[in-house]
Amino acid sequence: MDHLVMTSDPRRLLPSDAPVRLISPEGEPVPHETYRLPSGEALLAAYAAMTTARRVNDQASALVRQGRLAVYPSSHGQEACQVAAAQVLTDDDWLFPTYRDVAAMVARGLDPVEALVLLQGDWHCGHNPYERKVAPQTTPLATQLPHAVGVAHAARLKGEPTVVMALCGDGATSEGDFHEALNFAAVFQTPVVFFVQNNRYAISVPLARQTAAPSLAHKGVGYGIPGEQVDGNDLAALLAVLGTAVERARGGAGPQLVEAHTYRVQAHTNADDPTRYRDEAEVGAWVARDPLRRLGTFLENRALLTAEQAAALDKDADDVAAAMRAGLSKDAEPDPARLFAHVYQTPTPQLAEQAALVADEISRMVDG
Amino acid sequence: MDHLVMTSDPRRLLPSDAPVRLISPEGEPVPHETYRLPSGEALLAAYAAMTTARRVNDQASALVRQGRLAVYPSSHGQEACQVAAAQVLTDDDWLFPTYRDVAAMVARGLDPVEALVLLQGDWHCGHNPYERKVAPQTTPLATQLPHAVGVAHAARLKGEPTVVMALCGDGATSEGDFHEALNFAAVFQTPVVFFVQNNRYAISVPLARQTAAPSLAHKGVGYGIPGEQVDGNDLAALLAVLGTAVERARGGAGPQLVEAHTYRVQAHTNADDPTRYRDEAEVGAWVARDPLRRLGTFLENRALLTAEQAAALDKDADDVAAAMRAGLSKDAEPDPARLFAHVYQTPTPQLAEQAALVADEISRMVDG
Amino acid sequence: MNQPETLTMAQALTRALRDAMAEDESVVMFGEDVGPLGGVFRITDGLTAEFGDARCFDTPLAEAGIVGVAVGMAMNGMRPVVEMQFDAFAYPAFEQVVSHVAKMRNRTRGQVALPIVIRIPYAGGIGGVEHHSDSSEAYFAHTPGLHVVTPSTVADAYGLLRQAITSADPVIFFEPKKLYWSKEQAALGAGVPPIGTAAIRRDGTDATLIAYGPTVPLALEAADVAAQEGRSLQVVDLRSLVPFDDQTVCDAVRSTGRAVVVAEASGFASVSSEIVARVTDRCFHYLAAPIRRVTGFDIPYPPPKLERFHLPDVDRVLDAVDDLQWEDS
Amino acid sequence: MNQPETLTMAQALTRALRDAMAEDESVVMFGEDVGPLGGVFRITDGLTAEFGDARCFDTPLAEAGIVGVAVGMAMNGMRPVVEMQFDAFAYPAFEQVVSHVAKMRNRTRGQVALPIVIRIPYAGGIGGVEHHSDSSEAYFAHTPGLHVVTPSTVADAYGLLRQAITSADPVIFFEPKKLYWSKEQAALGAGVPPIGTAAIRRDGTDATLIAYGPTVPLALEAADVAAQEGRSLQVVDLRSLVPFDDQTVCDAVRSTGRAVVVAEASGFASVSSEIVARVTDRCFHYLAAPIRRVTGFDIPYPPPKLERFHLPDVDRVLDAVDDLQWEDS
Ligand SMILES: Cc1ncc(C[n+]2csc(CCOP(=O)(O)OP(=O)(O)O)c2C)c(N)n1
Ligand SMILES: Cc1ncc(C[n+]2csc(CCOP(=O)(O)OP(=O)(O)O)c2C)c(N)n1
Ligand SMILES: [Mg+2]
Ligand SMILES: [Mg+2]
Repeated sequence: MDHLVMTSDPRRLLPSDAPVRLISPEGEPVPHETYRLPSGEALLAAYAAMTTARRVNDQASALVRQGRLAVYPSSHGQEACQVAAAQVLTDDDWLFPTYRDVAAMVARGLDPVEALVLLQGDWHCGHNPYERKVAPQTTPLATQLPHAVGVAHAARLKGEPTVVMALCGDGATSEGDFHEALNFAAVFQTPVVFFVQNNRYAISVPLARQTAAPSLAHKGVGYGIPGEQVDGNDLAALLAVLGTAVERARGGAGPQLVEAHTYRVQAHTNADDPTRYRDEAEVGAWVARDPLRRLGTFLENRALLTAEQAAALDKDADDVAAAMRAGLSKDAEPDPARLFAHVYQTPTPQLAEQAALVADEISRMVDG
Repeated sequence: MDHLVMTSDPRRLLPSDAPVRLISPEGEPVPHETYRLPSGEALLAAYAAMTTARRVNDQASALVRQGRLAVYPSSHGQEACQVAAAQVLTDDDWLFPTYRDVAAMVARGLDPVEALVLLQGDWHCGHNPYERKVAPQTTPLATQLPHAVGVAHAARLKGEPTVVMALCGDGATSEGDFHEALNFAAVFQTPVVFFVQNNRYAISVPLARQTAAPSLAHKGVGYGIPGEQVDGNDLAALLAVLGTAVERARGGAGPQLVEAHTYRVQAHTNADDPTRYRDEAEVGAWVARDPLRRLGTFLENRALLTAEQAAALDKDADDVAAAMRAGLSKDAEPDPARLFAHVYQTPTPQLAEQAALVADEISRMVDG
Repeated sequence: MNQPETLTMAQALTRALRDAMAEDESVVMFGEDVGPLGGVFRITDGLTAEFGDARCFDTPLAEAGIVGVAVGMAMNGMRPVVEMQFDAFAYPAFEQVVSHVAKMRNRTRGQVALPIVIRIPYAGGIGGVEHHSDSSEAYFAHTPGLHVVTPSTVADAYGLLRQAITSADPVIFFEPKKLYWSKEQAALGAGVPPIGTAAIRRDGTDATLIAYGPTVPLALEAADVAAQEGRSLQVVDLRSLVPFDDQTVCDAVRSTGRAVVVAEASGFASVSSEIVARVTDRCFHYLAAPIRRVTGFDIPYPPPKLERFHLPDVDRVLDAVDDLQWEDS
Repeated sequence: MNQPETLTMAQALTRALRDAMAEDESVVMFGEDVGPLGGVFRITDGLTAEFGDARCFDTPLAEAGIVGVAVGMAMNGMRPVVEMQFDAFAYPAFEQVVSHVAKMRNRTRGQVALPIVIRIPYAGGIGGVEHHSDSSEAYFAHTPGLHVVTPSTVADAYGLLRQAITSADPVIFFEPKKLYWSKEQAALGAGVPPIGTAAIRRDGTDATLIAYGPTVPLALEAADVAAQEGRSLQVVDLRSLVPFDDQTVCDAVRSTGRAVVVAEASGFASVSSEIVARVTDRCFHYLAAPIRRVTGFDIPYPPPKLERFHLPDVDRVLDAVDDLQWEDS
């Protein structure tokens, strides 16, 4: 047509017809025409991180049951996604997690105790985001996605090689901010990988109420962004797909959208009651696709993971869990002066007055 | 893949590779494998409406130059879209226009003087939306799209055959509300046709800064909505594509996204200065693709439009323009009591007080 | 009218929705997780089962879309009630609320009314993490075209929600989260005054406490303590922020000559500022002292372990009362 | 510091952006139509030409995205200045502003600062159609974590914008549209007091007019007229709504004992309510009469042909002054 410029080839942008898979649920390798199985070494390292991730999840849930943590949205069953999101990044890169991505933060090197400060109720964010380039966990859904684009866009303007890994859930893709972020990134060819963990539920709302699209990865073409879908319980496939996306973005080819098909096998949080909206059979089918067991079987079958190695990994995970228990049992109350200290660089006169009022109340309590 | 349900076939949802065209810019018929040329009668009626639409646009712009209208965002050059959007609807259907769609409102039967009340500054909306099922024109971009979905969804719940035609521009597709509206409509299979007039500019911002997608119609697949693109200066193609989409929606097959490739040949509004951001050559190329001349040539070549008929249509358009001039020269000031009358069904005590203050001021002015 | 019974505010709200939906089939309820789950606070519990998925349904996760779709449904004859899951998650819908919900009737000179109820669980005191405890009423109360109400009792929860649903105008219905589980005996539907009317919850002669929503029980508690100390405090429950009941509030303040406004929201440019400003204007010569405010501080809502330092409490209210320039002090 | 020259407020704003961008290459400007067009009010005129499309650029049409991207850029070392095309078109960005721009520093205990300026052309008086004349400052002033400023003079337009850009905290910078073309002689950069400071624009002894942004020239005009009628009115220009300059404002009101707040925004739960509330609290025993307000009504902003009935004008201000219970009246 004379006056229409096709700015990008639509076919190139569509995802694979089926999610990329490199290891079957039974732990056997699956050949793929585009993506290669990562090295045994890489898979072993990933398995180690996944062992820890699982333990972090389950220890945190236990702490909730013991009343030492207020709430914990677990990524139990999604640990392959959590680990892959962190492991494909370099130290220069940034990770933008949601409330469900504590395990990914830990996989990137954060102390689990710092990563749990939000959910423990001490403060809104427990880590210094600049230390490991991990943004504060975001609760308002999809709002972190334009932030991720901004960090990446600034890096590009400064000539830095940063790639940003931006996480969100299937539910969050329905928010306007998802749309605006992907569109910005596409127009400016910003180095961001948008990684959707489609765990098939947004609290109680099933995927079919969230979208009628063939897959969430099909949203990419509408922005001129390549979309890809991957088996979210296959850590090998995740490393391959996300790794390719990150390197592609680092090379200047712009953003990518990756959807991982996985499942939230536990409740949304401890406050949730999943029996109201789904049945056990559905859950059971997904428990059988557990990512940890899948990779473990693969590695064992190929003698890449020995019994001693497995025991050592369990021991490491035990140590992490023990440190979490110890760290979270400290009962020191945060100082109320904190409330006023960081609203602005310098408190306004109004805040200074209010801080004084609280300080006075406290001193009277102490005195009285 | 065992656990992935493809909810719809992605290929079926992608638009044609090139915009649908049934009449060439030279006025010759173009064969198409899916869409058929409308009847000569239908095309003549459309041509008549387009003649009026053009005159409405140009008369309104003239009134701006004469200072009788504050501002007018003209759809000059986009009249084929304007007319098609209105003519494919039945009386049961609804039209959701933007600020640029006065001509479409007139094509649906509204008095141009009522349609211009917003731009004249008398009130925010000059017509009763229920009379012809034309929503108030919307200024905040894309915000009308979820309203359109709501009207259609309510109609479906009530078992009414309504289809809603929701208009927006290329720029508006970047807003979060566009995304949320399309997604809702897709999930609930709501009978809405989202009709994007891609006139290649959002004020000064060119399409390439708005999207990197192959076409805006490619956004459909990401919602599970079929997308189609059409030559926006070919009224025959527009009638065929939009008509099909409306009947499909009426039949219960859900929403559709239609993108018309057209061009804003004039300034955004009289306040704009397009020389700052585009050159005359680009504009000239599009003026040469004028939709009115194209259909006129086609009809004349086939003896479907005689010289007398053409003269009669011009005369009708003259009458409409004369009525506009007359209607807009009335200088009656709106009554200030209006300010308080419709904020709520019953004014709050606070508003009653404020209304009394203004009434008192006015009576003092009159007295004094 | 129903028999007196003992129930929680949450149950009363559920009943209001149920009764409204049973009475008028144009009433529809939708939002995030309001279907089979019954909402994260279970306010819509059982509605989908009783009325079907067309009358009470889950939507995609998109608040602007939810409110925008409600606008369209209201334009086409329905009475949508939508739930925003938490206060801060109503912000994505802000443009739809301010530019459309609040303006449609006025824009169309009364031809298009929008009988929409937007339910917002709000305020703190439940140990919620960031974004789950905002008191956002000022944003809406400042916006002309909206009614803004908030119950503090079980009876009002039922009565005000029923009124909101039948109202011809959009109502922002703020539900104080921490009172969801408060229990009370009430005959639902009986004797609830209309939207726009404040209520005197306790008589008193020395000073007036003006409160709404979550701070009403606090004000009553403070008045109890004050009574033990020999001071008689009157408590006014606003119930409706817009329209505002100038008459009741000003009569109350004139009767005591002293007042304290108690609200959880940050004080700056808030509903509490408005109360002080308008009551002072109308009662200036009756006032023995300036009207004081006990409000949340001008800080982002704190994390669970610090929220008690932020929230108004009995001591702070009584300190403010003590500051009202008593002759004997 | 520059030589005195005569220029418009719009030109002063352009110069502030230009000078800031020349001085610090981390300053970037973006938004809708701010590139080659120079913005619909031409405030960014020439910036893309001078600094290139990487430093001043057009974005897709998405305000939440614009502010959200600014958050990320600020997290990564830049100083973004973004333009919202008109007041009402900032509402789509409301969640980003309230839940992130305002909270990031506090959330991270000072580790992540967001030196962002959000420029919002606001208020009426230019015959704009619906959604083009909102006074939305209350929404932002009520939100802890933001600075909110608005100039009324050409010198302040330059000085406050320069300060906003170097501020370590986010600033909502409200530009009074109808003053864009106001002209003044000014030495840009000279003697502009810091954000947080109010200015006495006119001395007077009988009563104090408290104004900001578009109502400052109106207050001065009213003071002129009053002077002819023998009444001496002082005029305070707030300049900064947050932080609020209690000191200057209260000193002023104590010196006269009477005050009127003049603002365009609807009065209910607004910045003007706050001014009345806080100044009354601090100056109660100095006041001969309650502080009055002259504000926009509690209605959606009217269409062009009716806006003059809505906007505060000299007569209304003087009527309010007359109401301040003068002994001789
Ligand atoms: C803007 C916004 N709306 C609503 C919520 C409340 N909410 C918290 S989590 C959640 C579901 C999110 O689902 P999804 O994006 O799929 O992520 P998942 O929890 O499954 O990891 C909802 C509705 C929120 N946090 N933010
Ligand atoms: C939410 C919002 N942001 C900004 C604007 C200001 N504005 C008015 S028209 C326009 C351009 C719209 O472009 P497009 O959608 O392509 O429609 P067109 O004017 O080309 O018909 C802009 C930015 C607005 N009206 N609403
Ligand atoms: Mg999910
Ligand atoms: Mg356009």
